[in-house]
Amino acid sequence: MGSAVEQNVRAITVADRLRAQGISRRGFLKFCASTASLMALSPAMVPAIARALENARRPSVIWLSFQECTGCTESLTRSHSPSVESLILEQVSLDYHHTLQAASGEAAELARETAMQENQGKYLLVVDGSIPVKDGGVYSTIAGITNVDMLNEVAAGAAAIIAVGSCAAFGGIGHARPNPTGAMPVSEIVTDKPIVNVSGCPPIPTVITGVLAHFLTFNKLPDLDDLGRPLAFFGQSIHDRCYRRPFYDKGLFAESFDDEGARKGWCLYRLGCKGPATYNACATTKWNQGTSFPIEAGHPCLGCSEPDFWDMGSFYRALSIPTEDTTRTLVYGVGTGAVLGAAAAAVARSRKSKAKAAHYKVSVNDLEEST
Amino acid sequence: MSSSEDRAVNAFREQIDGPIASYLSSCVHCGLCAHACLFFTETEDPRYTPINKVEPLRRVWKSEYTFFGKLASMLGVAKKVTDDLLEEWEPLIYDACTLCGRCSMVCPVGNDISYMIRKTREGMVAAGYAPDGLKGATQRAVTIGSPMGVKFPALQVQIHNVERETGLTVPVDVHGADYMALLSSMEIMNFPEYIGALAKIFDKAGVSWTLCSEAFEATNSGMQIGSSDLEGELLQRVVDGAESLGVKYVISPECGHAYYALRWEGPNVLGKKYPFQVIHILELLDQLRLKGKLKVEDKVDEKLTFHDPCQIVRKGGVVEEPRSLLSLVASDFVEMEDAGVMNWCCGAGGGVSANERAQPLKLAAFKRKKSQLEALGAGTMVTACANCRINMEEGLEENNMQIEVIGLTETLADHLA
Amino acid sequence: MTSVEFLAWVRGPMFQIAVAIFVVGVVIRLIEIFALGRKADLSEPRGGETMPGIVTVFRRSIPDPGTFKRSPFTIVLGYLFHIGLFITILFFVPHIELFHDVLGVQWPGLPTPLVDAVAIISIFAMLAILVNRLRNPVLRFLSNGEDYVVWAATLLPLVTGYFAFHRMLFPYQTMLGLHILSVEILLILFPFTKLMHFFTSFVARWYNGAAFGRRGVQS
Amino acid sequence: MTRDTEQVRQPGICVGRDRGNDRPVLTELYHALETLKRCGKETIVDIKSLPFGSIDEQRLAEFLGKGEVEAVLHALGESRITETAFPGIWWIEHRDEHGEITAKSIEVANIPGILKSQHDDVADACRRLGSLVQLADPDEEPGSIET
Repeated sequence: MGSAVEQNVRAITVADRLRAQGISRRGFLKFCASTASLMALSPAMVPAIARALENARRPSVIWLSFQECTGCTESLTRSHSPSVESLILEQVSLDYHHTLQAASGEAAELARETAMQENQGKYLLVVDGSIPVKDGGVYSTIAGITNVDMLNEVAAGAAAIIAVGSCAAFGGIGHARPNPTGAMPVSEIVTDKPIVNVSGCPPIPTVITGVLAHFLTFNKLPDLDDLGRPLAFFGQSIHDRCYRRPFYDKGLFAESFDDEGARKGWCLYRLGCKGPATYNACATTKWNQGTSFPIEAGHPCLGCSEPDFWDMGSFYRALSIPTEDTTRTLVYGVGTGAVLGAAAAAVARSRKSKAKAAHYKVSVNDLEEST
Repeated sequence: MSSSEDRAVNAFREQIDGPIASYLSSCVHCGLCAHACLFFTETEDPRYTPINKVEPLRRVWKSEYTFFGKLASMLGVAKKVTDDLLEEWEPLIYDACTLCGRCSMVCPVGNDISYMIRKTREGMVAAGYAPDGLKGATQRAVTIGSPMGVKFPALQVQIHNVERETGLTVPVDVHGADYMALLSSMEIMNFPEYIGALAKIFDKAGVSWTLCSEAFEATNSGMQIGSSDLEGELLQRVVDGAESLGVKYVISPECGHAYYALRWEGPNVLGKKYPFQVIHILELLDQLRLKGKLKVEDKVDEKLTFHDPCQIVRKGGVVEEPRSLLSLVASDFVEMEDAGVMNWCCGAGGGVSANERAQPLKLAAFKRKKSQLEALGAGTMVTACANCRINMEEGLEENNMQIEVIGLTETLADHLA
Repeated sequence: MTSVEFLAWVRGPMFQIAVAIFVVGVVIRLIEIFALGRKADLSEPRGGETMPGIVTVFRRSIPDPGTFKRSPFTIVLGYLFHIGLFITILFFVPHIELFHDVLGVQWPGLPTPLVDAVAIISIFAMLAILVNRLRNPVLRFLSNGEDYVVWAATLLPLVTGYFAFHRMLFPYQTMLGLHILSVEILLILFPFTKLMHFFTSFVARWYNGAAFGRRGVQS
Repeated sequence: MTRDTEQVRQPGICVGRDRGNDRPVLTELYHALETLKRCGKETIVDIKSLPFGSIDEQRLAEFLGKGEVEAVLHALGESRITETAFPGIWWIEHRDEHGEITAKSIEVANIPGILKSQHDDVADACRRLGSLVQLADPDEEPGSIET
């Protein structure tokens, strides 16, 4: 990075760069088809992608990792089609990523500052991990700078932010009850920049690159849902795209992990599958070189791409089950009702006895005709 | 306890019990009871929907016997029982209900609506809201001894006539007789044949019986107007008479509400069990039939049907007896539609016959019986209630229908072997 | 509030609030009825009370032929939506999961397409019931605000449940949340309204059957 | 048109018996083919975006079968463009240099667009060939004829 050739390459468009590498127009179209597939866009979009890539320029990317487990980075670097991703990643200049970069200490921070200065207002900020804000944010610092401060500083000059993973997007496990560090998602700290939430624990790698590709291709962020997630990947629920859906529709459910229904591949709803309320692309994009996804492996969806999925009741209890202990409410309710009912009954009975004591005896004198 | 409203409310408070609370909690306003009530079916006036008639009672239950209703009345949003309400509801409760109990048989949630209307009348009469005709009848019953103003000398005249016609003695005030027979004033004035029939049948069967000069009137206007106090006063006379004569049984005559008042409400109104048993004349006759003591020599050849008096059949439980007895004398007996416990009221029970104001409505309600009879084509209708009988004679005449209405006991007596 | 927060709220605290109001209210009302009690009947009985009472509890579910002939529409619609509610509430697998969690008992569900068809029938029966209530003179006369509120509160869970199952109208979380909320509204309204007949009609039928049975008539 | 529909409806082939996820695709393909026949409009279906279980795709591929044409494209890895047993329906798989599939689609067209020689490549070829055989006027850009 940073060589004269590199600087030169950075100046020209993606299409030029591919052509310079001796790749034919056919190859470019194939690249566009792969990119369309990556962005979960319709194949009909290929010509538009081609036109866009002919003009796209190489952006600088700064990647900040906060209160996280590196699962998101792992997910990305182990993504299934490394060369297409690398083609995409080659189109960006990843100027700071403290897990992946060779530099460390002051040199690393210097790289970040340099990238920020050189690309002020144009660079892309990628964040993984939640941001602890309790007690002045002391629970997570990098080079003595709290995560909150660093985020605010870097976000200020960013063109857009991609919050990668459920922690950055919605707070994730750090934000789960009782949230001891006051963990927050990016969107609650930075409110004046376009933010894309690529949720998931971890998010699907191609979704990360798909969003990068979109930014690279169209120089803008993709269409988002009401939770700030790219619609192309989060537009439909796991349930809607699940190959086991016909079993749900027919009412055929596995009731334990080793029963007949489980062996026959029936719907996992009763085993706690959150697929119906989970929006992600697992069912179509799949994991591990497109091999499979949790439901295909026989495990119910945990709903990891949804906000606060840790606090939505047991992973193994059906979506229709309330998240709190209803039986207890029922028992206490009967007790309370019995006490209040007994009180109400006592009042009613005394009212009735009083009425009897005050009985008005009807006599013939009351039968005076009204005329 | 001065205002009429207060008297009504207090009476409702006294009357409301578990069954009423369960009924009022259950009503879903499905409207099916309307179609069980001949006042609705013959007028199509939705105000006559049975459950609507208990509105005054319902308001007191809601605001005083329900936790949430009490909250509502504290907040001042509960509907109150007012004189205006009572006045508006009076015709619905007295003119448009014969307490026939048919609605109680069809309500899908199981509400015994006629029970509630009976209870509602307690509050109505306590507040002075009852029809003049019924007030007058009750006043006469309490002061004179009979709603029609019949005194014992009038009965004596009829007894003499009967004795002359039949050549039998009609026992009066016989101490130690097994059975004490009661009469309704309608029978005394309009159908004295009933007394002769009793004399003939009991003579043949060897039944030891008597009339009581102090307590011969069976009817109970107190029950019809809905006052337990007055009902009890009238019932006490019967109890006293029966006790003074030392009888084992008191026979309720062919009069619907008299049977219901004496048999089912009496002990509860008086607060103690009777020292005798109450038996309906049809029950006694059927017992005699079973013992072979009631035999007929010939049968009625004409096509004949039976009108079920509501208080005796549906609400009284005397269902099979009249049919067994009829099979004895009728060769061509036909049941009308809905016969038995689901039969339709004549339209004049529950005090309606004493209520002049209700006459047009009563005649309208008779259309139901008219259509039942027209579908049947029977020339004779037997019944076992003098009130039904008078009302149906009147209704048939009004409608120019040539059907003879006769009492079951007399019919049996006429064909006695 | 996002759709996810909404769903979490109706599945969490709101459900408990609704269940608490429902249970406390229903228990209070049942105790009120039983505490008022019945005075012992001093008249000499002709028949029993217990058995005729039990028979009436069951028999009142079947209309007498005359009543059926006079109001077939009301009765058929009533049957349709009651049976429909019974099946959709008790035999839809996700609901069984809920009952299993709360009550600890479960039973086999019915095939989803069948429940789906029943839900549709119930919804149309409910709509027809409203038309009937508005057009039939007796029903229109008897009806008050509560009748219409309860009608809506009964229809809403069916409609929202149908939409949620078919993933129509709103994103699933919103629709499922609305469905659960509609059930919570129903539960909250329950003790305050005629919905109580779900419990009290059996009590009422027994009292009715017992009163008539004592006099020798099976009502 | 009848030949194709008959084959789609051909009994004995297990279409969507237990999963049924490939059935709607076949219906879509039928309509796409019908449109192509009627007005020449092309359709592309992205297989990767379909809710398939592990055997659904395989079964769809087996059902569609292989036709007369099979082309291999060598650019940024290998791509295989195969006409299915239903002419007009093409199965297209793009792989990268490591052999990983990067895109997979079914194209309903007379000939898939990617098989056609591209204008830029043709222009490039023209320039290269021209310089090799020295036929072209060095002052004249061969590509400009067409612009």
